[in-house]
Amino acid sequence: MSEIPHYLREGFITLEELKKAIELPSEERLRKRPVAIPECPQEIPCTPCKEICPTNAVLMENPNATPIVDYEKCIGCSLCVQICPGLAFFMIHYVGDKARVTMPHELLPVPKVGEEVILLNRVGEEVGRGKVITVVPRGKSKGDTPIITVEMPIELAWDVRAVKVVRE
Amino acid sequence: MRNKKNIIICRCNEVTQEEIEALIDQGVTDIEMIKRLLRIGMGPCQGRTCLPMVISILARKTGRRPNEIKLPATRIPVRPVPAGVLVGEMESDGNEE
Amino acid sequence: MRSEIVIIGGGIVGVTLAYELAKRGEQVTVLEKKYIGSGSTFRCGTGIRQQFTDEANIKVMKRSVELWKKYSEELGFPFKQTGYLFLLYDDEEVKEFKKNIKLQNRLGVPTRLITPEEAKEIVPVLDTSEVIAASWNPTDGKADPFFATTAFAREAEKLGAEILEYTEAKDIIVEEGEIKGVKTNKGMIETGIIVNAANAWAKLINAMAKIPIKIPIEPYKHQGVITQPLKEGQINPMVISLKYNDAYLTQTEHGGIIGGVGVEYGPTYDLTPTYEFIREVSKAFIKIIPVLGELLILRTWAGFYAKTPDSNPAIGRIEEIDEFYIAAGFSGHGFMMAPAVAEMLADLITKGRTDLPVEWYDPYRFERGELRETALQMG
Amino acid sequence: MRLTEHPVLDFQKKRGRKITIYFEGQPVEAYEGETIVMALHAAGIRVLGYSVHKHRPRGLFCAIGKCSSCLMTVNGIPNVRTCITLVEEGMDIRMQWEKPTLPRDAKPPEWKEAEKVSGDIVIIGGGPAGLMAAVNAADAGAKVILLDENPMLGGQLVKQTHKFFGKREQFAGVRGIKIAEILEEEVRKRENIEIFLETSAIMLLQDGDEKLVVGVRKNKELIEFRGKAVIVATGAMEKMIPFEGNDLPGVYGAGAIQTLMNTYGVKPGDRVLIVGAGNVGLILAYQLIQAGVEVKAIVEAMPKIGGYFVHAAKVRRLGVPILTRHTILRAEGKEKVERAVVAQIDEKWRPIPGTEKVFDVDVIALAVGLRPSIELLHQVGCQIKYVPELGGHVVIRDSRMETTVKGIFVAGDSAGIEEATTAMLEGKIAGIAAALEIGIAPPEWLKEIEKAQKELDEFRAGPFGRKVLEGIKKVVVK
Repeated sequence: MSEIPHYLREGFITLEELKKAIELPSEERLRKRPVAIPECPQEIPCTPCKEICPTNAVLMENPNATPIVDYEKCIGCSLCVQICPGLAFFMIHYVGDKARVTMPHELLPVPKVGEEVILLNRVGEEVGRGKVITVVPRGKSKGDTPIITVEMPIELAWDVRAVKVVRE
Repeated sequence: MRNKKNIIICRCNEVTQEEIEALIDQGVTDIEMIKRLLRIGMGPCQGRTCLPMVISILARKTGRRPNEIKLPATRIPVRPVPAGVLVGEMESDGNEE
Repeated sequence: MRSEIVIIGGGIVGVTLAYELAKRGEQVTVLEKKYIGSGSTFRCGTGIRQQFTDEANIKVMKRSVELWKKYSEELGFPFKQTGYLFLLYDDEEVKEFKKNIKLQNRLGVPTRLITPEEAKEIVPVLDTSEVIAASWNPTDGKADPFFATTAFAREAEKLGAEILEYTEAKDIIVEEGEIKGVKTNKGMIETGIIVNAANAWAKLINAMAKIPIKIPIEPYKHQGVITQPLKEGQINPMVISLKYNDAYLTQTEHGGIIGGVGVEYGPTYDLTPTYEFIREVSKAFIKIIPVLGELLILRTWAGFYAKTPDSNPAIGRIEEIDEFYIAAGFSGHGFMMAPAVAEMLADLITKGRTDLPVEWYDPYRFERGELRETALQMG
Repeated sequence: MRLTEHPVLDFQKKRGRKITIYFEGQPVEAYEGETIVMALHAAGIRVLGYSVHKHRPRGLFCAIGKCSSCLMTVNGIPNVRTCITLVEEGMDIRMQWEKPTLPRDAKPPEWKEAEKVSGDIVIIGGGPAGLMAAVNAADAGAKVILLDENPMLGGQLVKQTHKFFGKREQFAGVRGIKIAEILEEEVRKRENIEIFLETSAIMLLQDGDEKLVVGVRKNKELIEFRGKAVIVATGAMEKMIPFEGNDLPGVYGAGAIQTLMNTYGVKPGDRVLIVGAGNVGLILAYQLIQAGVEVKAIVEAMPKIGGYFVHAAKVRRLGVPILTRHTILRAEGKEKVERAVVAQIDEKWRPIPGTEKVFDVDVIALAVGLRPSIELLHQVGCQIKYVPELGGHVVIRDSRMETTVKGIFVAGDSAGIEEATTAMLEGKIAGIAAALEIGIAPPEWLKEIEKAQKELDEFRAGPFGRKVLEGIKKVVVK
């Protein structure tokens, strides 16, 4: 029983578990440009992220291996976020005292650029508010999934993985 | 904790878990006999919903492995068909005058 | 192990015989290669009729109905005298049935010829537009093969009989004309008396005992069908139409319409249900009762008619082997006849005689070339 | 309630002409092309009738014509499966309270010979396995007959709004609904594939040297399909589990809920509890949220999530709790589900007293696993075996998907519960193998089989595939 990883008991991954699965990018790298973060610790037969990456930054030994991003090769294009069938890819970019987190958003309504949204962590708790700064609508997404980039306080960058759009 | 009278195993003939277990406790452990005594799997769903549950109850109560319990035969037609269709009746609304 | 009497075959004949013998104080064991009733009994059409065309069968069936009635009350299983209704379509048929009715009446069976209107009163959903008369005996009936067989088996066991399921007779040991025992897949059973009640498999048992006479019993595939359940009481009697492929149908206790037609294959041990049957039975059902066309057919299945050349069973003692009895080859009538056959045979085994006309079923008649008038083979 | 907007699907375009049907004499709005049950559900009608003995309320359960929960009297005809019967203007729909009676009169029957259709290969089932089998068998030179009991091709793909895993050449990153469209187009553009929709196979028989598949179209017409080989790709059926009130209207199979909301755009309810955290349960939770339905929780009896972690993460971050080592005790409610009571279980799967939790829900979704639909294979005499790793009883087969009855092949979930991706690969293998066996495909097609087998091996190389491989070892001969 003790062999069952926490993420399979609970359905979400903690930052500590994530750090065991992948090495996180350095702060320097996070400030340079957006960088792709796969939250995909389980071996499943799936390769679109590797196949779509224009710079071969996604490393995967075999189709069942978990993806590892070569942060130096990653150009922050977001194609992996768009294509990932598990909606498990995110991008993080530190800009000043803010972080910009790019994430898939397959719900209605899709927020508009400039709209304020409620930030949700990995268990759906509201942890703050952020501002949508870019939207790739479904029609333009390579994976049929709208993706949004949300600006938020930098300390929330490793917590927020979804948003709630509230409109009157 | 659970009221087995209220757990329906066979929807078609409304057979409860309690009835099945009582029968097994009486020593009826042949699925063919259970089927006939309780009419499990003999309704319009042809056993699709209930038989796996009956097999697992039987396995659990008798200590047999599920693969030791023979699946009752699948008969034609494998889904219910109106008799009129089987004779190639012309398309019609049936009994309306 | 040892048993005074071993019955091979745990169908209705085997278990009713075990019951009768146990009642007479005999120590008896039934061998059944699967579970009781699994051979042909649970696959039968449920009908019990006295409307036969010869004296012996009418007498035997009259006694059988008395016993069905008695035992259903004593042992508590459903048997209902809901009658048999033969639909007749032409003068020739009516003439033939009038003759039969006369014989049946003489022997105390109250069959009568009724009008199509009367038939429709009995079964309102009938299409009687082609029917000119019907032969109606309200004392014929039907029973649930499953509950009847298990009730007889349970009662036999209470009286000390052993019923061994999943126990298959593999060989019969005969030394100098005397039975010593039966080899089974579960070991040897010593016995001095064997009854072959294996019906469709009777020839295999006869071969094991090397009986020196020819008793031609061959398995023929017959199929049955059941529809979705309907409100009870809509088709009470067994309805028969010889014109439409020897069709028979009635409503079961559970509400489904059960029946069959005379589509026959064989000799064969194959039990695969056929497309031909399911279509033919549907056609016949709809001809007899057009609204059945709307009903869902839920299942078909196959069983055996263990047929003899004259469609009468072989019942009696085989003299050359001490002691070997046979009650097999029922040609589709095993279920309905079983209680009378059991009584007849139990008397024969224990007293050496019976009041019922067992000579009609003489197993030697084939060897002698003395076939009986063919029994009306019908559900 | 009907869905008007959806992040992935567009129902406004799909809906047919608005018509009126009558439930117990009251008018109900319906759209052509939808089934009776869907229209009733959209109007808030959950109770479809009452059971005959204990008079328990009965509602939808499987939504694919396999259980007996939705039988109603339609235009005077009793026991109609309303989940697969399309609405028609003015239809008179009645609940059943007891076993039906027969009407006194009926039109005398008119006899007609069954329509006869012949080909080289008859494929039963137009899901991912059947479609790939059809495309490959046709390309290998065979005249193919493809039948499916649904009004549309694609099988379960038509309800799958999520994107598929695997490699991109195997449609990874593409939504199931889109894959269905692509495969359908491939099938439709091949002239040597003849398609029969709304056609159920009711028996599979050997007929001389040929196979006979007896089909019924629209529950009305009898058709005899003959071919030299048959591929059975009939998919799977949902499992049911025993708990109190498990027959209460509102206890639905996961597939039924997907049919409601993703095929017909009908909201299954407002608040849902899901039983089972395998892929089906997890995906269903996400789809419900997409349809604007609140998912109260997912309960899972195992100590861990059985489906892909990424599917779990998707719903967790939207606030859905997943309770592992929990089971459903009972569904409560008078006529339909009003509450679900769950409890934690111990190592011996017994509920732990005092751990009960009550959820106010109007739908309980069962996603407790699938089992292969093997009825036709069992009926025709293929050897079967119980293999839990593959979901239950499956047929013995060889590495080219041929069963123990020569000329009868199997592919997809009916060969063992797996993924749409593996179903497609198995379909390809079966399609080519059948064409080779009947002497139509040139021998070089063998290479294509080998290629598909290699891809299957690759797909199954991970931890999820390993379990399946254990099962496959038990049923593959040669």
